[in-house]
Amino acid sequence: MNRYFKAIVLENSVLNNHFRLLTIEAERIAIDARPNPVPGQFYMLQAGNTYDPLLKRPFSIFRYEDGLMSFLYRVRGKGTLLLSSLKKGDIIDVIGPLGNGYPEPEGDFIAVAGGIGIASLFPLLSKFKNRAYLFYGARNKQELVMIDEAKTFSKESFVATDDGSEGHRGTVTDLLKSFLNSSLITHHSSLIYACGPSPMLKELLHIVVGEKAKCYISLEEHMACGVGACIGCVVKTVSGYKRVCKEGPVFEIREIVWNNGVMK
Amino acid sequence: MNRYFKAIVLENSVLNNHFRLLTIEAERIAIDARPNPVPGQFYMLQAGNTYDPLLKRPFSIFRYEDGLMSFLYRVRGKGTLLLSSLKKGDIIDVIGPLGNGYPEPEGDFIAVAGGIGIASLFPLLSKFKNRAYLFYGARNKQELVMIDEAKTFSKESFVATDDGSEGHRGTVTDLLKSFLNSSLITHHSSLIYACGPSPMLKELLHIVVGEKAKCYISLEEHMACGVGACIGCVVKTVSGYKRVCKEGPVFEIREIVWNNGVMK
Amino acid sequence: MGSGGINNINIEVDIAGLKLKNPVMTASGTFGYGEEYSEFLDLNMLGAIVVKGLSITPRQGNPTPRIVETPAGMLNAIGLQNIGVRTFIEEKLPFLRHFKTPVIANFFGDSIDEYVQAAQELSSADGIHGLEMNISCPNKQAGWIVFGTDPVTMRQVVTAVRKATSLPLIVKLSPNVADISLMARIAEDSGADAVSLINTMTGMVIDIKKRRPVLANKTGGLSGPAIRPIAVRMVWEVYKAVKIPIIGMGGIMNTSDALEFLIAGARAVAIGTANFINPTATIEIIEGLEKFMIEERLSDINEIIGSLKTD
Amino acid sequence: MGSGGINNINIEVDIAGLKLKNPVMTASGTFGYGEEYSEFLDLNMLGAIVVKGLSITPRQGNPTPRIVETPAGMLNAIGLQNIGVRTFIEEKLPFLRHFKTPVIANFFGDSIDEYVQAAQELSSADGIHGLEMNISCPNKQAGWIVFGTDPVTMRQVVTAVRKATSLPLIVKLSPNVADISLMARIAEDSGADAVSLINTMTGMVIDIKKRRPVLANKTGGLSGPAIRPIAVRMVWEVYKAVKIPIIGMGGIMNTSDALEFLIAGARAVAIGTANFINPTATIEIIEGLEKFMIEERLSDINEIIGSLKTD
Ligand SMILES: Cc1cc2nc3c(=O)[nH]c(=O)nc-3n(C[C@H](O)[C@H](O)[C@H](O)COP(=O)(O)OP(=O)(O)OC[C@H]3O[C@@H](n4cnc5c(N)ncnc54)[C@H](O)[C@@H]3O)c2cc1C
Ligand SMILES: Cc1cc2nc3c(=O)[nH]c(=O)nc-3n(C[C@H](O)[C@H](O)[C@H](O)COP(=O)(O)OP(=O)(O)OC[C@H]3O[C@@H](n4cnc5c(N)ncnc54)[C@H](O)[C@@H]3O)c2cc1C
Ligand SMILES: Cc1cc2nc3c(=O)[nH]c(=O)nc-3n(C[C@H](O)[C@H](O)[C@H](O)COP(=O)(O)O)c2cc1C
Ligand SMILES: Cc1cc2nc3c(=O)[nH]c(=O)nc-3n(C[C@H](O)[C@H](O)[C@H](O)COP(=O)(O)O)c2cc1C
Ligand code: FES
Ligand code: FES
Repeated sequence: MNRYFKAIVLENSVLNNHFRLLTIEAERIAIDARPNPVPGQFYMLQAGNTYDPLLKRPFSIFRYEDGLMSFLYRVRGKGTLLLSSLKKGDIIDVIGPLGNGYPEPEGDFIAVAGGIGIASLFPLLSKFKNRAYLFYGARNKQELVMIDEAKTFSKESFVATDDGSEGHRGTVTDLLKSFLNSSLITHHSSLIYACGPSPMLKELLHIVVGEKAKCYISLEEHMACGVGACIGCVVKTVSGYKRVCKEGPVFEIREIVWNNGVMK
Repeated sequence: MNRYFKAIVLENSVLNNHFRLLTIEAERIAIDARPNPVPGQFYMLQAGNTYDPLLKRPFSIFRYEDGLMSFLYRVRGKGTLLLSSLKKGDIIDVIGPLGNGYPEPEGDFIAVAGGIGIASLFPLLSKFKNRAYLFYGARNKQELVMIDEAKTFSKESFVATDDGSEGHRGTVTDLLKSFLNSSLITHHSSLIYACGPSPMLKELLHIVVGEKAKCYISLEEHMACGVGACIGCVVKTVSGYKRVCKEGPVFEIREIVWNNGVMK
Repeated sequence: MGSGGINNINIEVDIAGLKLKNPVMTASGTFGYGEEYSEFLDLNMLGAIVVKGLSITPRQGNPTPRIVETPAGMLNAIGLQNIGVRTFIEEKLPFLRHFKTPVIANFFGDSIDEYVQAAQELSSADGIHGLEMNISCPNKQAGWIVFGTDPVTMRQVVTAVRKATSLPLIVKLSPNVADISLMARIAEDSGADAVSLINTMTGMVIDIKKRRPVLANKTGGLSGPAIRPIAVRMVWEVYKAVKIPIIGMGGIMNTSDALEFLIAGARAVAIGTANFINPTATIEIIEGLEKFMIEERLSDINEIIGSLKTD
Repeated sequence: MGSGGINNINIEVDIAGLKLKNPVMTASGTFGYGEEYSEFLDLNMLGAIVVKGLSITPRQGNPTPRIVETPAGMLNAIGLQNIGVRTFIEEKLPFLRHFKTPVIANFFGDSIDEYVQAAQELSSADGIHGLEMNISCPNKQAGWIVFGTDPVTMRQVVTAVRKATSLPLIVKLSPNVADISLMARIAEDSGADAVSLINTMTGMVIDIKKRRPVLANKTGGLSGPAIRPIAVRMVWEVYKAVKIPIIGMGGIMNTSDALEFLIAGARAVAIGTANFINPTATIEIIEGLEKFMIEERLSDINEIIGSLKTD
């Protein structure tokens, strides 16, 4: 198995001010031995030939097809800025797929995406077409990236924005709450997947706590190695610190120890 | 006067494996206040947004026309590699023009270029058209970059390559020696400009020592600031250490203290 | 590869009686317990495997964030999280015994007693070929003075551990000192078979919006290329001061960096942060050393070690 | 700009009785004698100008190469080349007197005598507002022990200079020590009005083909962003240890970096290597500090200084 390889940039397109879509293909020699990713897994990517930035950055697999890998990303700092300057034909250094993805759903499921969290959930929607109740929230309409595609793959979808520029004005967890209270899916048996900012995950905990619903969340931590070697990316769980890159990034929400609304 | 500015890349073309030509234009706001360069002056250039490489790199002005600046360069390490990745529309950070260029010739003159040294002498040839006896040497034919243009601007030209793939097989200083011995220009009054590797400059010293001929050479040293502030780029002269970036890069060859064939 | 490999090039080195088939090992804490990277490279190819620092009792480590990137470097404040000596021996060592590569156990303690206990238990395990003492830890008994920055406590702890083990003993020096060659001499006098350097340098990054340190632990250890020039200088100073072999590390990313350490006087090098960026860095460096020797027409790596000309 | 400037924001600070209109100064040795950068920026806008280190007799400095780049940093071994105190006063100071910005003269010596002489001559000149002692130099008399890394020699030299001048006296600390707060306390006890930190860290780069140090001087001083996390940590440690003001420096490239130092406890910052990359870095940082204060709704820079929360 070869999880460390160089890939060629096929496309690096601007979706809007904030979001970009990078598509790469592993160099021939590496392709055969390369394992396929499952939804929720991630890759460590690094552009350029510099020690500043030094470390690779983790990105969820957004789309995978026949050796082509796509990543949906948002420019935040130096690393993603450098990523955004990649052009067709450039070479990029990759480690992956890494971590444990989402456990496979058996029937219908609920997907809760906050902002760029859609990147991690998208392959789940597209793999299990028409089985997802999608709850997708963002700051505003512009930040609801890939919303049309995500809706197409979903059985039903519910949208919220902070400023009300699209869908419900408020949070997706508001929408989820009323859905669960009134829906045909029984509250108890529901299966939830979520990826988004901490406050959203915290709200989810309130919703599912005491219920039988399983809720799998994908976490973010600063990573150095991505493969479990540095113990840098841990999260506190009921059974001690666990590595987000190795035991995660997907955890059942009740495994996580929360402290004042943040994971500790 | 504004010697620190941002410029836009207009073109960054590959001349051959080794050499590239970068053309930039200062951003509008900076143009008016910007001093024009004279042949032999240089600019500090920096591509990218990283601290690795950290320092700007010095490059001789190759061509200057109406706000457009061109640099002829060779990819050597990290800094020039990054420079080579610049594309049209990219922004680059610039300080210059810096240093003292070649003193203006009154009549005809001799220009001795070794390899990439042509970059520094080229504007002299093009400014004082048909007044130069050009001596141009390189490792081989491919490395005689811009040879056709350089010849066009010169009164007469003499070419040497190490491997004999073009012109005389040997050094330009061989050619210069026989030229001086047999030419119409008297040995004593000749005016020589030179830019090239240390061994070439050392040979030049042997040729002109004891003669009245003035010989101005352009030196290279590792630079940090380029403006005379760090005293990092000094060369030993008969009157003590002098800053290559400030008092140079052009010095009369006899000013330099040589030591075992290298400047000290 | 290895001794007497292609072109009759010898890259075998001897560290305190341990024969390493090449001078490239992993740096403690950057290679887990060997398993994590076993999928990326053949562990048999390494000169030695140095495992994550162990203590006699397991440690939870620090809260998060534990890592922050800095220009050409990173700070870590893992807080020496580890599974403890016993669990290591029971659960991780059996895997490592499958390989022919020597295993060096890095260990530490909060007191001399803890150091001694850890050394004893590790020495009695099957499949550990050397010990590396991490002395960049504060001494609980002596009011949290760091063992590795205080000459007196350092002498005590190394002397005590020396008595407790007959395995090759490497003392890993802290760079947060005025004169590292003095600390190296103390290690040598106290019975160390080798010294390794450098451990990380203490640093801090502040979140200016929150006006808090980014790391939960406030400070962390700086590693990576940023510290390399300091590490090379220290290896050179120590080389002039002691006779025991030196294992050099600090920001080695490629063959050329490794060569700087060897030339400065290191008999072996350890690769740390580079593993994170390039999981096959160690292997590329081993291959690169042989290539360099061919290019430079050298037949024995010992011709390189300490060959710095400074006249 | 400056005190009571736009939006009634105060960014004036007081260092040892010197009122600076803003907390941004230049770092010695990176700004020449002020002239070199006067074309790039209005020197009147700076908090203070610290000039290249001066000695009582002029110095030639080291042979070349004097500079080599490292990851996110650079080594310099200028060898303290300078025109000497007298020539500085006669030829360079008149130019600096045209500006309202305080001038701080950085100086050094090979012996206590040389330090004292330099301090006396500089103190009697018109237009020097403060002195900064560079103690990262070896003491010729005491067998080349570096003044700034040995507590005993450091106390002697600072005490002697303190007697020789009534100008505000800043002692510039070396980072090549185990405990910089101890050195800061010695400076304070010996009469320093302020401390500045950090000076460069000693490093080496080796040319692997030649197997020689790249720098003619073998080692050089590491500066730039690579050392910033170490410098920030040291400022914080010193802030907890002394009462006198701190001038923080080491790898400050922009406003955010400068804020890290202020939050850690520096009352002013000095910009060094950044000038080489961006000749207007100082001005951009001054403007950036005001912008930050507006965004954070702060009216006095003193609310930022030492405001690090570590609970
Ligand atoms: C498992 C995993 C999957 C991810 N998937 C995606 C994805 O599909 N698309 C996407 O756009 N982003 C994703 N991220 C986040 C992405 O890794 C960060 O945005 C990126 O590392 C920022 O790098 P930078 O150099 O641009 O920013 P930096 O300059 O490093 O930091 C900018 C800001 O981002 C924060 N940050 C930096 N690294 C991380 C990190 N590892 N996790 C969380 N916050 C961080 C910093 O604290 C800072 O506030 C994922 C993160 C993880 C852990
Ligand atoms: C006044 C002046 C004018 C110059 N003009 C030109 C020009 O017009 N075209 C051109 O291609 N090059 C020119 N150079 C040389 C150019 O600056 C270097 O090639 C460049 O700095 C190398 O940067 P790098 O990061 O690619 O290489 P690095 O990785 O920094 O170094 C690669 C190799 O180049 C050497 N080197 C690095 N910096 C310098 C330097 N400043 N001077 C000499 N050698 C150096 C190193 O020792 C090393 O061997 C000039 C240099 C000076 C001082
Ligand atoms: C994440 C991390 C964890 C580390 N853990 C240990 C450790 O447990 N014991 C130890 O002696 N050194 C530890 N180190 C220090 C490294 O072994 C090495 O000395 C240092 O990182 C410098 O080398 P580098 O720059 O190549 O990483 C650790 C370093 C890192 C980056
Ligand atoms: C080229 C150069 C020359 C220096 N000369 C001096 C000096 O003469 N006296 C002194 O006290 N510090 C000197 N320094 C140290 C700086 O003042 C500063 O302390 C150090 O560079 C760290 O800051 P920086 O990383 O912002 O450059 C010099 C630094 C550099 C880079
Ligand atoms: S990033 Fe290293 S253990 Fe997860
Ligand atoms: S490069 Fe700084 S003085 Fe010349």
